[in-house]
Amino acid sequence: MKSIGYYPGCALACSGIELDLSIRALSRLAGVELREVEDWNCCGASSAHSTGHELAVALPYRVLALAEAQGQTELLAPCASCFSRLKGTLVRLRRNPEMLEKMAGLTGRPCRNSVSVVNVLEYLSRLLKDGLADKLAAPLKGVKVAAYYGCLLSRGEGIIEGDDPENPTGMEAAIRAAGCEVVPWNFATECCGGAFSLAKTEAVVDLSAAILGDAEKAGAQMIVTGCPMCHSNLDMRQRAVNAVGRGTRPMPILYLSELLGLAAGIDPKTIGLDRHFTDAMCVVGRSV
Amino acid sequence: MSIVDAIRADAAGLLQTGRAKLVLGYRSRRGQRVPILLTDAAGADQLVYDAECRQNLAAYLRKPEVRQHFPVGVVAAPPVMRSLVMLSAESQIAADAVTVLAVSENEYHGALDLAATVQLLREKYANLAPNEELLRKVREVAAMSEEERAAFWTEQFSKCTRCYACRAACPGCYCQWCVAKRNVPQWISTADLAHGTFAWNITRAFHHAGRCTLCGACEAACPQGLPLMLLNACVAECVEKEFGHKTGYDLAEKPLIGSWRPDDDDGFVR
Amino acid sequence: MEKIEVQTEVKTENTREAFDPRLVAFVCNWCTYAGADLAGTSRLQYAPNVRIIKLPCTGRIDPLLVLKAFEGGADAVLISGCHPGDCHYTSGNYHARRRWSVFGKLLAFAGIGGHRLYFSWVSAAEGQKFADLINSITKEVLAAGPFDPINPARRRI
Amino acid sequence: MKLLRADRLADLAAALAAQGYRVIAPIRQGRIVRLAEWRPGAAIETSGISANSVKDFLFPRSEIIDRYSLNGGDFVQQEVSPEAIKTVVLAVRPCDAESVSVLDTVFNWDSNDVFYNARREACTVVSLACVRADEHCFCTSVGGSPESAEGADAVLRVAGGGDKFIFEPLTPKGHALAEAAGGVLAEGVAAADPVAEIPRRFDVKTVTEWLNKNFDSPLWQEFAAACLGCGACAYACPSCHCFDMQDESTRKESVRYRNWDTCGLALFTLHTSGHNPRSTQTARWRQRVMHKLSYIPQRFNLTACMGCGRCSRLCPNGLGISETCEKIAQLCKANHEGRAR
Amino acid sequence: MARVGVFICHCGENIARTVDVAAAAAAAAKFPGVVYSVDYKYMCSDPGQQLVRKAIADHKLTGVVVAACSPRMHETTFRRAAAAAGLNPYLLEMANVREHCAWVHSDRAAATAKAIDLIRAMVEKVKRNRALHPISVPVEPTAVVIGGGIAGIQAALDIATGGKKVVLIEKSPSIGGHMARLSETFPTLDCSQCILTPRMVEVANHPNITLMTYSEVEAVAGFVGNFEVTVRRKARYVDLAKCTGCGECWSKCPNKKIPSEFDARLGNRTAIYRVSPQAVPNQPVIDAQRCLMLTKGRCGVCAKVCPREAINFKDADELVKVKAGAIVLATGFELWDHSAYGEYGAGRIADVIDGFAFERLASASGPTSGEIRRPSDGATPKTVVFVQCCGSRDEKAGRKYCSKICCMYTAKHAMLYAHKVHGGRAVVFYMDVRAAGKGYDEFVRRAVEKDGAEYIRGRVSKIYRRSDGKIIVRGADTLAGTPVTIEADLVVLADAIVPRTDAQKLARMLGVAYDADGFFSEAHPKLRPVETAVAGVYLAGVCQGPKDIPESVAQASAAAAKVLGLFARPKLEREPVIARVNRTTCAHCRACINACPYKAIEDFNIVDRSGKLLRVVANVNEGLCQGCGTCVSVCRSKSMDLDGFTDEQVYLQIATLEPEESPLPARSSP
Repeated sequence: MKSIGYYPGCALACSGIELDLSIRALSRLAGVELREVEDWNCCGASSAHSTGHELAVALPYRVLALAEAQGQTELLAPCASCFSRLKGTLVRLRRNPEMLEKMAGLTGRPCRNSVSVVNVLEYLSRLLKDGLADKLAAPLKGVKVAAYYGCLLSRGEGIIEGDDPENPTGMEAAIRAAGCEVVPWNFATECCGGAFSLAKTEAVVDLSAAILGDAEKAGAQMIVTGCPMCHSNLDMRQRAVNAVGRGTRPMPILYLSELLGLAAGIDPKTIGLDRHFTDAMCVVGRSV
Repeated sequence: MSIVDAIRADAAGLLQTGRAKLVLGYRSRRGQRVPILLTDAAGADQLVYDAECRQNLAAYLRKPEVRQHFPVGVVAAPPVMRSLVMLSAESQIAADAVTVLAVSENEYHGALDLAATVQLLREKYANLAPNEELLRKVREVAAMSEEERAAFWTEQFSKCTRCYACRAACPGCYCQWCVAKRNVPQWISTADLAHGTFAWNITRAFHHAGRCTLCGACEAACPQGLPLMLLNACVAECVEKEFGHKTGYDLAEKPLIGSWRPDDDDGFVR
Repeated sequence: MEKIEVQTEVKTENTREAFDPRLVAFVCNWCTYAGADLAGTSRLQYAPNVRIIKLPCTGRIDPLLVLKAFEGGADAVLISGCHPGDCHYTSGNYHARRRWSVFGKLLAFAGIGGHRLYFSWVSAAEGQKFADLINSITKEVLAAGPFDPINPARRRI
Repeated sequence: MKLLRADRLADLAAALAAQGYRVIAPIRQGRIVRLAEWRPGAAIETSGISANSVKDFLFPRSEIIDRYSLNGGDFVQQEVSPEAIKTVVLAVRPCDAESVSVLDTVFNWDSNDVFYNARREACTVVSLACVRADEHCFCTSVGGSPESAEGADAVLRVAGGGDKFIFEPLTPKGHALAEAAGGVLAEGVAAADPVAEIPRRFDVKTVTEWLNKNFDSPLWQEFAAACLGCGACAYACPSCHCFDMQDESTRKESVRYRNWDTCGLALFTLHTSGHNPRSTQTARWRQRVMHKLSYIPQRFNLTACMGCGRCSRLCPNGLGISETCEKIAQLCKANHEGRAR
Repeated sequence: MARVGVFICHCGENIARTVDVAAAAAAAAKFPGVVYSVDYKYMCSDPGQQLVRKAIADHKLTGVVVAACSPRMHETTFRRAAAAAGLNPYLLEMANVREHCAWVHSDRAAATAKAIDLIRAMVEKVKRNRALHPISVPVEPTAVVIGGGIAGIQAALDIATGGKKVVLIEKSPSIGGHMARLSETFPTLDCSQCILTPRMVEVANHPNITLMTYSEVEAVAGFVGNFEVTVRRKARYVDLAKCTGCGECWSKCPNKKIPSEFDARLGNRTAIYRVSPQAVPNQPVIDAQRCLMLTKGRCGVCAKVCPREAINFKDADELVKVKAGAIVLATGFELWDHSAYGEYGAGRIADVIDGFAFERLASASGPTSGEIRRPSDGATPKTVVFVQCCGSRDEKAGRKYCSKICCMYTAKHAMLYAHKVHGGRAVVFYMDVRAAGKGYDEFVRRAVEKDGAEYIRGRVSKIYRRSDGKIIVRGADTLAGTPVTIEADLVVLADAIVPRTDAQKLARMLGVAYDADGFFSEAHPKLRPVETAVAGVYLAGVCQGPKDIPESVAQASAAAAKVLGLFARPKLEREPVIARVNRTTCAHCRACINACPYKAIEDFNIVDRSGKLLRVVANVNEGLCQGCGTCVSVCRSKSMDLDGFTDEQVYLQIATLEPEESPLPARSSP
């Protein structure tokens, strides 16, 4: 893999910037060029499909069409939500050629639907396979990690391939490669409250509390995730969780890419480890 | 070393070492390419090979006069190689009966046994370039109205004299008792009138379903210039489309007609 | 007796005016033949143009039989047997299906298809289906007209 | 003398057709030239040689020679009259014309074949002398020549460097034809162009002598090695005349066909017992050569090969009467020199 | 010259109403080869048959065509009549002018014309009929029963009691199968072992039964009446002839911590062990993978302590060939492995167990001597959740079918739990309760009403173990429309019933078909539910589809009855409609060999007097051929033909269907 198409989406510019930073850092290290889709637009995330069916397809379709037109065959969408929108659209259009035609008309951009969409877990495990694994000196040896998938990186027929939606294991190899230990726990695929972070905070707090709690009971020293929404909910809501008295000791929430970044010896700040709400620098023995 | 020199050297080698008691190859005669059956290494320098070599030498393997010289070497282009594999799959030749002098228009692959030949076919000749011209003609006929098609074939078959040059030239036609020879009952009229020629040519084409390697020997042999390859191509295309079947890439190949899958095409059934 | 002969004479005269299609049906003993029996016991009326030839199984129906029927002037041929999975001999009909899939396309390519060659699965329970089938085929062939003289397999005069 | 402009050959055909002749002439069909019924507008090929021969119209591939109809329980024989359509075969090669005399002989030597004779009677043969020949032609080796008129009712000779033909009627039929042609043929004088040079490949006498003595020669194995046993050569051969009889019947009637057959096919001599006296292709090829150049010469004192070269031309496997004869000739030469020394 | 008689039946008015039978008879009289043609009111009546018999004799008929009803109706009748008159029955054919003509057409002229055509076709066919003689195959009156569960046991006992020999082959060291592991059985709650053990002992002692435990079928050859079954007797390392089953060996065996398969791994066994105290034969076997002597070559304690020197470490597998006339498949089932359900803990939670584990917990002879204790810590569970349809009726898990017995045994489990743990709470998640069967629904009601089992209609979405050891079961109550979470101490999953993993291998050996789920296919779902499409092979028990004990037993007895019926006659008569090879013309392309649905065609070597191989050709095994004729159509050289439906017969039938005036060519070519 010399280069790959890159679709950051909105989250990676703000709340999920650590994901963006760490992926770029790792890619640089692995010598993979990230070719950002020019003139990309919003994937529609959780709002489009509640607005209109065709809109929800048209937005990702345009991105795919652009990528294809820009000669890309693979598109990395690190944000779990973007990924599920893009890949979901891809799959749907593959099953429904009429829709594909319609979209071409709607957006004025014909597309053979030839681009394949890659999520952050797939991407990272490929980097590891392609040699990144050898570059990992394991400073985090023995750290107990709870692998948290949430919904978008574990579910969706035809969207998530080659992993058991009820009992995913896609992240574990990567975590072990970083020298850490994966703890068995129960909530790897539980809902974190997702997009209700602001709309229905109490629900998010309740759900996140359960996840954090189970992780701690399982003896996890940190939670690793791949999804910006999960990350923000678990990372940002810990104070609120304490407030309702279901608190745990501060639990660092890392992106898998951050974890690998650290393992690869990349400076914590370059990958944004200092930007978390709940202190994450502690995992490298420092503190902000 | 040129392709031809390489073939000559290997042919001579086979005959000298006794790995083959006979080598089937091509020679040049009055500008034509015709088969030659070598039993003496000395004759190896008569061997030639180029795109003009159209006969499918595998057809000779049914001849008792040739079988008595087993093991034999056969100069074979990919379609002929496939015919050899087909013959082995249909238990007409033992695996050790032939050594293949595997050649293509621009490459010589040496003297191979059948297993190696299959390997070669799968690696290098898994997808032989389709004969565009032929496919175009097939489309043409397919595009005709049913009446036009019927008329077209009636016209074509009317030239057939039932000399069976097509049958003789085809390695797949190894039945000592061809259905065309059967007279109790007389399935296929022996006269060269419409019904006999239709029944013969259609039956011939169908009997090669999943067995024909589109080598073209039958059409090349037809003295009346019947477009037999149209029929062969029509069948071969259907066979590959419907059943993903490609003849001659597997020594343990199951006959296409005579096997089945529960999910076979059902669309044509009422 | 005279009357009958007159009848048959008229019936078999294949002019478009008095066209009486000749439909030859090759059916398996266990499903379609029994289905036709059921059509009988249920007194379902259908066109009298079909002549049934019984074979043990569709697996037995050699393409040469079909050619022979067309050679003899059949306007259409029907081949029918047990539904997939129901074959009395477990898989004869699967063998038949593949055979016909190829042979049917070849014949179509040679000018015999469309309204001349029909395949069907009719179970012993489908008397109605059999009757309907014969009626619809007869209708189609009537519309298509006599296969003579274009029938390329026909014994020419 | 009667002349015909080269570009008016078709007009000649038209004129004859108008006079009620079925005109057969060499006509291009796809990649090959065949003798076929001429239809207005069709161009007549004067170069090269047709894939089929005059034989097709005197002794067709399949001919109905008997007919029965069913009356109650028993069969009643029907009258089958031979088909004698007034036919002219136009612009065939001298070798083809010659072949007719062989057919005449074999169809009349023991009994007179009414079917053949009727067709023959109604058929006029117009040959066209050869100014060009190809590498397969060998008439000169079997006593023929590119300008031979034997067996022809009229001859066309190329003249004026190919821009006209000299039309030379030889028999009453030929003259009748000239009549029928009417204005298409113009009176005039012209010198025939030189005919084709056809080298003698072998001496047929020597070959025949060798054949008479060498039925059991091991060389037959080698001669026939490449033969795959089809009937192509025999069916194209102008003088091959073997046939087989087959009956075919319906509810009401039954016919007997006389179909071409050939010693090249394994079934030809197969006995009901399963025994086949000519069990190998070697034996079958030998029969073919022997029949033409040993048996018929012995019986009728004529050569049954016209040297048209069709067999060599269309055999995909490079067999042919000339090939075998040349091998034999060389052999004899070698032996002879051997003895001389 | 053929002398054919044509007999046209009026069938009262049935045929005569639409077909002018007199005209048809007159027309038939004119057919070539027909010497006698008559119509009669009721051809199948005694006088009618008499008419046929008499004509056969008087007119020396060589063939008969009866134009009447469908041959499916009366072919046998008339063929018997012909035979009675000394004419080979296969020289008689029927033209179906009732079902296929008179009853389906109204135009009298058209119907008559058609009838005449049908008769003509049959006349032409019958002219070419050959006298055929039923093929008789000798029958080896021994049955092989594969599988020693309750179905196999029942079948074996019934056949043996019927006076025929039986060889009962069981894979494990003891017969008894799953039923031996059950505690009580629904709906009567009688103790499984109390009713089963006597049967097991009876099998062991029955003079007509040869018991082959710890043995597996290696290969099957032959055909109905003449099977040859190759059995692998696995090395037991214990000489059953010497061993008395005293138990010295296993009590001294040092390797004591091997999870017992019989006890669903809840209890332990030794390396030399007895499957269960009730095992039959009641003698031990050495587990070669676990035995220190066999693995590491040191120990041998059992050999030292055995008073009868019955231990033989040199023992090896042996192959035994058994000749048999019939085979009964009773290979039973396995439970689907729920570890494939990630949401249910992927099999990693100790206190999430399957039905058999619960049976062992509840069984008096089980690892807890019948006390319900949970595996993880041996505590008595206060709350038990039972989940039905675990893997059944679940397309995602690849099984759409219902395992049929789970509803009942779950109710039983709930009941047993209530009886054993007073004040315990039993919750059952279900999709539907399927309790069709004598006393079944009453039984379920009892579990609910008397023993207070809580039934919740809904699927369980997640099961996990909380750090405090509670098993959290999350599901939905679709009746109340609310999510439910239950803090349980033990969860019992009613895992789906699946066929034995090696069942398909066996099926292929026998040529027996199996369905998409791997259960063996019966010959006909309604009318031949215990036979397979392979003659002489029968089905008993769950190997054919989920069943409870009484159904398995019933099917086993039915299979036994079929076997005894087959064995009733020393020879087996088969329809002589079979394929024949023309060895002269066969090109040995092997298309037929590949196509035959019955593996009835094999290679045949033609050798000369000196034994030198001349040619190889195809050969039809008369015992196996069922006469479908598929081989005939795949044969390119027409070297295969089918008696009763020969090419010639069919060809002539088709020929007769030509238009009457259809002429032959008048002109020659070109």
